[in-house]
Amino acid sequence: MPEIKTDDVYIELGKHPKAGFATDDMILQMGPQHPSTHGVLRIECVTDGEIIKKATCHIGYLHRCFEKHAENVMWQGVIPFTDRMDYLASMGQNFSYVITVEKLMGIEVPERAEYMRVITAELQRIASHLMAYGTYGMDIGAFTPFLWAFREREYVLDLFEKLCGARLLYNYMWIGGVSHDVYDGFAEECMSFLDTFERVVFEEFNPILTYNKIFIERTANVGILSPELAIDYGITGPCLRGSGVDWDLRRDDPYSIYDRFDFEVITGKGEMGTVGDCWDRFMVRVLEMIESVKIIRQALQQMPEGPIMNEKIKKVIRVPAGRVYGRTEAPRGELGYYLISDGKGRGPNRLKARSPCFSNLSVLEEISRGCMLADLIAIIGSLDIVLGCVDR
Amino acid sequence: MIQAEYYNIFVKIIDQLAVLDFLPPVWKFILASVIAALVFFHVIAIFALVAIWVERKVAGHIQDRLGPMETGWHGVLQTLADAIKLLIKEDIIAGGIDRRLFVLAPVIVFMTALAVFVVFPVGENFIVSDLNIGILYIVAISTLVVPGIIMAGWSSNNKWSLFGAMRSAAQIVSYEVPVGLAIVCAVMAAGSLSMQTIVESQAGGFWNWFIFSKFPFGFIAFFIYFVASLAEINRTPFDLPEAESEIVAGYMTEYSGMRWSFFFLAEYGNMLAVGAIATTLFLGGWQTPISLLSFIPGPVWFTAKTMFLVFVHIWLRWTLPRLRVDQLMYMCWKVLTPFAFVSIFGIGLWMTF
Amino acid sequence: MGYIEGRYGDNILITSVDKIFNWARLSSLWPMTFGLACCAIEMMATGASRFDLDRFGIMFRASPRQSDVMIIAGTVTMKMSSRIVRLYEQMPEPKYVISMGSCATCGGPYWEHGYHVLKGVDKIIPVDVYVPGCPPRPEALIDGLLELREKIRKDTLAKKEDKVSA
Amino acid sequence: MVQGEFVMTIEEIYKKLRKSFGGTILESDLEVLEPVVGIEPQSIAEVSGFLKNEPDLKFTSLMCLSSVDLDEENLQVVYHLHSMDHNHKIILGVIIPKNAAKIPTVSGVWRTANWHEREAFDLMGVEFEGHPDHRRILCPDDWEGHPLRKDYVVQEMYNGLPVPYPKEEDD
Amino acid sequence: MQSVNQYFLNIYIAIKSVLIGMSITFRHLFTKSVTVQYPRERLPIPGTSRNLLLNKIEDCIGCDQCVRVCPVNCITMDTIKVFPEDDLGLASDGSKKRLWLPRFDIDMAKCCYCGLCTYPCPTECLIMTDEYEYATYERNDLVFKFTDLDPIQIAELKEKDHIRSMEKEKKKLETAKQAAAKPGKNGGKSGEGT
Repeated sequence: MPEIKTDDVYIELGKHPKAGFATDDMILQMGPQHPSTHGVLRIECVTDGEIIKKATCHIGYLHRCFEKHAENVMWQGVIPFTDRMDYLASMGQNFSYVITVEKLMGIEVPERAEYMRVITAELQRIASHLMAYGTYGMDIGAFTPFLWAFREREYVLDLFEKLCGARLLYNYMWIGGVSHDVYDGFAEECMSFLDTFERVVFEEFNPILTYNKIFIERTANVGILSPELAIDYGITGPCLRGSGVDWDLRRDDPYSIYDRFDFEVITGKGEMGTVGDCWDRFMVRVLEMIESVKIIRQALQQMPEGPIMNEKIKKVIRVPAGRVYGRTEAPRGELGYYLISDGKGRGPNRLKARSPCFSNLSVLEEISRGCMLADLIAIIGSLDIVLGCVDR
Repeated sequence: MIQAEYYNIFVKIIDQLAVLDFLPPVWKFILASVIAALVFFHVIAIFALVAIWVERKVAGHIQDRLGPMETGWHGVLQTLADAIKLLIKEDIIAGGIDRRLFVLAPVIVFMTALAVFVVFPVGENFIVSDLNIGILYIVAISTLVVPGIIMAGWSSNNKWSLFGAMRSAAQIVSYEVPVGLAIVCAVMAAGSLSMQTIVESQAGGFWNWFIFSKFPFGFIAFFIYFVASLAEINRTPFDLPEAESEIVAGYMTEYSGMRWSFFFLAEYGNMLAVGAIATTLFLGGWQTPISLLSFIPGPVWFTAKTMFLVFVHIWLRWTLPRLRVDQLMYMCWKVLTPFAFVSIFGIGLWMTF
Repeated sequence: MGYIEGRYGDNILITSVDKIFNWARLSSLWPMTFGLACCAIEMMATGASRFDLDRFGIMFRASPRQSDVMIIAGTVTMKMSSRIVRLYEQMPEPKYVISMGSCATCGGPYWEHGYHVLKGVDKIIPVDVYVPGCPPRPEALIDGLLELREKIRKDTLAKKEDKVSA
Repeated sequence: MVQGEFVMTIEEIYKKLRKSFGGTILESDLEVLEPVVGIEPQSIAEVSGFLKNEPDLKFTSLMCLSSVDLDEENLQVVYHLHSMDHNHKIILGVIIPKNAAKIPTVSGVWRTANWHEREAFDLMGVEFEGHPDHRRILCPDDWEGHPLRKDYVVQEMYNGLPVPYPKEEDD
Repeated sequence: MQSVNQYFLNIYIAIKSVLIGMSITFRHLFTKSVTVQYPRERLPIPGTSRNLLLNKIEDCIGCDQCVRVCPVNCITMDTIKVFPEDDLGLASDGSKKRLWLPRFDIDMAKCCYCGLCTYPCPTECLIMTDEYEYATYERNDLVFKFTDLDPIQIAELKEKDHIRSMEKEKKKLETAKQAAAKPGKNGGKSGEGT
């Protein structure tokens, strides 16, 4: 189905609309409260009937002043606030903040804590991608996959709750280690979840949505993002890999102990349409969940015994003066913290959070020009933005 | 083809009632049709309540949850509570709304859902009024929905409703063509427009039903009719007019309280109507599939088949995603209509030899 | 509710009509999908299969016109407050508000340095039930909804001269 | 993604920049954990254009653009650049006075800078000349002051709503 | 345009994927539901779960650790030094209690349930219970007051504390005066004092 561009249609007819019947473009406010803007995002689209000419995003409806808080709170007090930045993947947020501070302090994290961090980060990636899978199904109109995805996600949340006490915002990774050790039944429960989960993805999730012809019709060749444009707009994570760029921080700029696990980086191959369309981004997320399952299995086997917290960490944390930029592969992309500490304060002097969704969303205006209203919803869903992460 | 005089059942009752002899015959007929209308209104209203409850329970179990449980045993009173609550809800008519059209729209939409039930042959002689142009009447009435929906969309003075109304107008009007052609197939096979004679011509075992007789074309006509009628009543995968994730609530965005529940009842009334038409045309109305089971009365068969089709509607809703507007049009004009012509041609050939 | 509201004292007719109307209102509370932040995810989890909200007859409606209760799930910021007031006004009359989570109740973790955060949604709209938690567990949200159902059960059409209006 | 024949260290890039831009690249110590290369405010656009298009540098992706409140009288805008082809990083720092915080935009070179610069303007008050759509991105358009500055005082009311937390008067 | 067999292939794939989808959902009609009917059945809450904060006030020695570590400052605590005559008994870890606690309230509406306050507590008296059903109609019911002194005792203590601080004030004045008087001899080194 070639994309319909309104102006070419009129030009083909030999006359521009303004000449004959004086039609005007309708400015449609997909307001902050809309069922499928994944939170509070206002999109002002100039539409000509169903076809969107220009869609500008208005964000800031969930700006919760994260950076101001980071300047007024103690070192370990910032972790609950990083949780709330991307509330669907709070383990990933803690992980990059904690890595940045440890890089500046130059301290070592015990082996067992490193393994615990990788396991929980990958479990969180599965939960976050399940959420992306479910809401994308709901945006396209299928309600059942959303509830099945949540059913699987509840099992992951149970694991987290038994581990660190909270369902959604964990405050689990601390500076120098992790807060809770593994409870005894964790490995067995985790393995049983991984086995059933892998079967469910291939037997239920893929046939009902991913390879459903209507879903393919709705998402293939829609919102095509070329690799150069993606890099230029600072897109990272599954959206970048969907456009065929083979870039994953866990392998190309390894942090923590990711270099000990072998896993494959999934990139979009244009299986159902062109490379870099909505379907590719969606498919990358689904297959990434399977890669995460592999990583967790390896990590569970290799996990050594030992302490979970670096001994040198006392109640009050001293961080030397300096500047450092640490980044990790959060489920939605590269999450980086630029930390400036002046050595004497009880908290960071300045903490700039480079959130993945902020850049991922900025490309929406570029790739949604000339698409239909239903495609705009599909493109927003495929970018998988979380407004807490966009507005910080 | 027997052309017996099928009276409306109520006309027979009123004829026997001697006490009403002082009324001139015209008034008797009017009284009979008023009673018939009331009876059918309640049949549909009660069916709609049951259908909403069935939909929520089936949706629940498909999604591994339980559906309404708290109000009454297994949530049986749930839709009753919804209806009462909607009755006592404040009825908002906002500033910019064009009052007359806004009020008229739900009436029209609900009226068309009701008016269609007049000609359904529920049983042997259990029919409200057997028009000899029954099926033509149905097709005519079911197109009346479009102005109603456009009125609703335009008068709500809301961009989302306008979107919903335009989409639904385009969808219903363009899917009239495959529906009409599929009906033509059945009518050709039956030889008459009156619904009773169509059902009569499918007598004998289930192999005489139009879905199975004249093998490939009958089934193709049924399939086309079923898919096109899904689009007629805006059900998934064609529920673009009130696509919850795209255009907030389509043409129903500005409606609240009892007015909105008219649209809601009309949707379920239409579901029943479309199920009933499909059973009458293709699944042999009140005919028994096997002569052994003929002791079960006609209406039971009719309602069983219709309920099965309604279940398939619900089942489809919770399985399939939604089509885009241009794919919707592609499917109507490039897939359903050509195949409808093929099946008409096929049945025509089949009838000549 | 128009004519008979607050016109007659407590009598047999009013109490029995109350019972039916309140039962109808509380057993079909339709919330408006109004997810702002992390609490919205827990609200969705409550609507999902494990803690099924459909059991209580709660169906999420997209448009404010068809919803009775507005669950403020997340942080209310200054930029968003005018929108919330407008949405609240668009809802038909017997409407209730549940302030879910610490952020909606009083600004939560952002009360001290959050310059852009509104310190509590009760500054712009009247709130019926406060559900504590950050984010509240799905069971806590259901407990809040049950609390709201109790409040509706005690609602009455009779004249309210002695009782302070809810 | 070719792993890059040779990964250029900071010193080599720094010497290369000094060679082609001379004075505008300021002195900066390179022994610190992550050295920041100082740049003259006016020439940031050409330097970044050079860094992006130079074949053996190819800094195609701007990782992060942050604005820092250094001390009482000047701000600093920090650019973290990264090359995906050669997998090496560089950090540019531009110091600008607080009262005349003007700096040319780089959104022509990397389009991700468009939103990052709007955010820097919104929170820190750094004006970017030549920016295509120079509006606030996070705070509402009629918000007073730039919140991330150290000397920022929260405004009392914002269209009828009290901004700071009401002080309880109880004992 | 599409070639003819692509046209028929599309139709075939469409019908096949719709039927596969329907078969899966039909199977789910008969799988057991995972719903936990909350008011009747309840999920077991793990021990480490973080919900309502509780402070066993008799153990609390008023060490102010939790107030300092809380990122949200939602714990407000007033302490009054113990007077020589009354004795407060021993805290659970054997150390003598030396502070009255007229006011120790945690504003659970501000709290972010991060649990940072339960770690530094020396006597383990501040713990997170698994109680989560405390939705209220009033915002102020969410401020939990843990002090075990009734208002009269608090007033008494305050007033005694006031007297004591007045005496200390007076003592300081005299010492300052003596200090001022003493250096009169060697050139007033400590200046006016007070």
